Amino acid sequence: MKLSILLFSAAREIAGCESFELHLPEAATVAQARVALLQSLPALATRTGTLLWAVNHDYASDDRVLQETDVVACFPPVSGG
Amino acid sequence: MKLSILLFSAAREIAGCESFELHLPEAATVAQARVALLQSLPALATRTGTLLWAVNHDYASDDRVLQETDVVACFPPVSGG
Amino acid sequence: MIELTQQPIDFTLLTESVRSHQAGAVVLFLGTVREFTGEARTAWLEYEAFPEMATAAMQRLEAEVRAQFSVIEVAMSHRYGQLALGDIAVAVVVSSPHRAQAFEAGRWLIDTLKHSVPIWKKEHYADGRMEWLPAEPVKSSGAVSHSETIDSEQPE
Amino acid sequence: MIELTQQPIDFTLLTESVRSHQAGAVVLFLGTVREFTGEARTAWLEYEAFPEMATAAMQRLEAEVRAQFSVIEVAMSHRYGQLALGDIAVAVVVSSPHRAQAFEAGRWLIDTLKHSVPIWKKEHYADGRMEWLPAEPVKSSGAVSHSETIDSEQPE
Repeated sequence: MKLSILLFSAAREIAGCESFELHLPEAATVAQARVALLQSLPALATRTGTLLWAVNHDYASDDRVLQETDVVACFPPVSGG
Repeated sequence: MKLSILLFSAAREIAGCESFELHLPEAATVAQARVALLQSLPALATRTGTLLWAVNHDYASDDRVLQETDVVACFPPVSGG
Repeated sequence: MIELTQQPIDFTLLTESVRSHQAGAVVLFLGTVREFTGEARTAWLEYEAFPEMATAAMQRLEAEVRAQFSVIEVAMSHRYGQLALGDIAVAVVVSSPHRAQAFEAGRWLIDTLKHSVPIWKKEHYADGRMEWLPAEPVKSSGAVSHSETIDSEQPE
Repeated sequence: MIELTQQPIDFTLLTESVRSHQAGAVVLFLGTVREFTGEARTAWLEYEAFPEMATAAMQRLEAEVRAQFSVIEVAMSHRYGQLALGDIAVAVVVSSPHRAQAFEAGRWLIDTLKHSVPIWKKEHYADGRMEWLPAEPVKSSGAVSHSETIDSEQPE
């Protein structure tokens, strides 16, 4: 399946784009999406801290199974307020 | 010396006046003023709780020595806010 | 900014008065007239003040909060006279570089104000009864400078 | 009232929205842009948001604060875009029957908001440097519902 990963903050700047398209097996997990994203954009691993993932506007853990219709986002720890 | 004691809240209502004049020996203390006030207005003792005293707009303890020029006030525990 | 007033409290003005480029945090507390206390229904409240001493007491509170907390600016206002349901009786506001100190200073300020500023509240209930309210019990957080006087006199 | 906005935050409107005859206490927190952090001098700040998720996260926070504290009304607003020194970046306000709960709920709300709402802050310093700020360390008070996710990811 094709998934478009929304990127924010330093992740967006390092990637140079607001979203990045991944090709993943059906029923891939967040952990698999993380590996695929970092293989495509290795600078993300070296130049940001741990990246958080969100699915459909809520935080998701590594074992969350993804669907093609999900809104998936990846970003550094938040620092608002 | 003559001292006019300002009264507030329930103390004012029970006394029926906003200040009460006491005749005290020179260098009388707050403790002596308290005794004199309660002798003149015994209802204060039975119908209010402990009365606080202030001299010149700050709280005063029982051993505070009074002067004729002091602004002296007597009132129940505060309940603002 | 310290105010004792018979007019409605302008909390916007009070809050603006403490804002600063040095501050990362502002905490405002408003005490408002509540309708129900358990089963008892309040119709309106009457606040009586000893104005000269109340103003002096609030000035002492400002000095104490500046000495004990890293606050940048402090403002407080207490209203007296007749207040309706929902009216603001008291407002305190502090600014600080960081939020932990702003919350602590704001909490200390309202707790201490309630135990030290000579203002009294008379409840007028919906059923026609009225009573002068007793003082709040002093909590350990209310470390008033004249605490010996207050603590020994206060019901607990 | 929950708001994510690029316009200045109207804290007066936000505060009025939580006032109630049931409330004896209102606590408002403002986070404002501070000029100095140690020696470092800020020129301005840029806040980036993931708007749909930030709004959803604030709605979850409102439900959590209502479940955990006896609050009557809750309102919060976060601004994003370019902010100048002294500007209000975030405002949270709660009303409660009594002040202890209002302070606790307000403190919990801002602590938890800072660790859970997807907004990021980029410092632009007076000397021309710029950097995305790291997250605040999670304190024990910030009991986020998704705390397992957050705590394990956050630098301490």
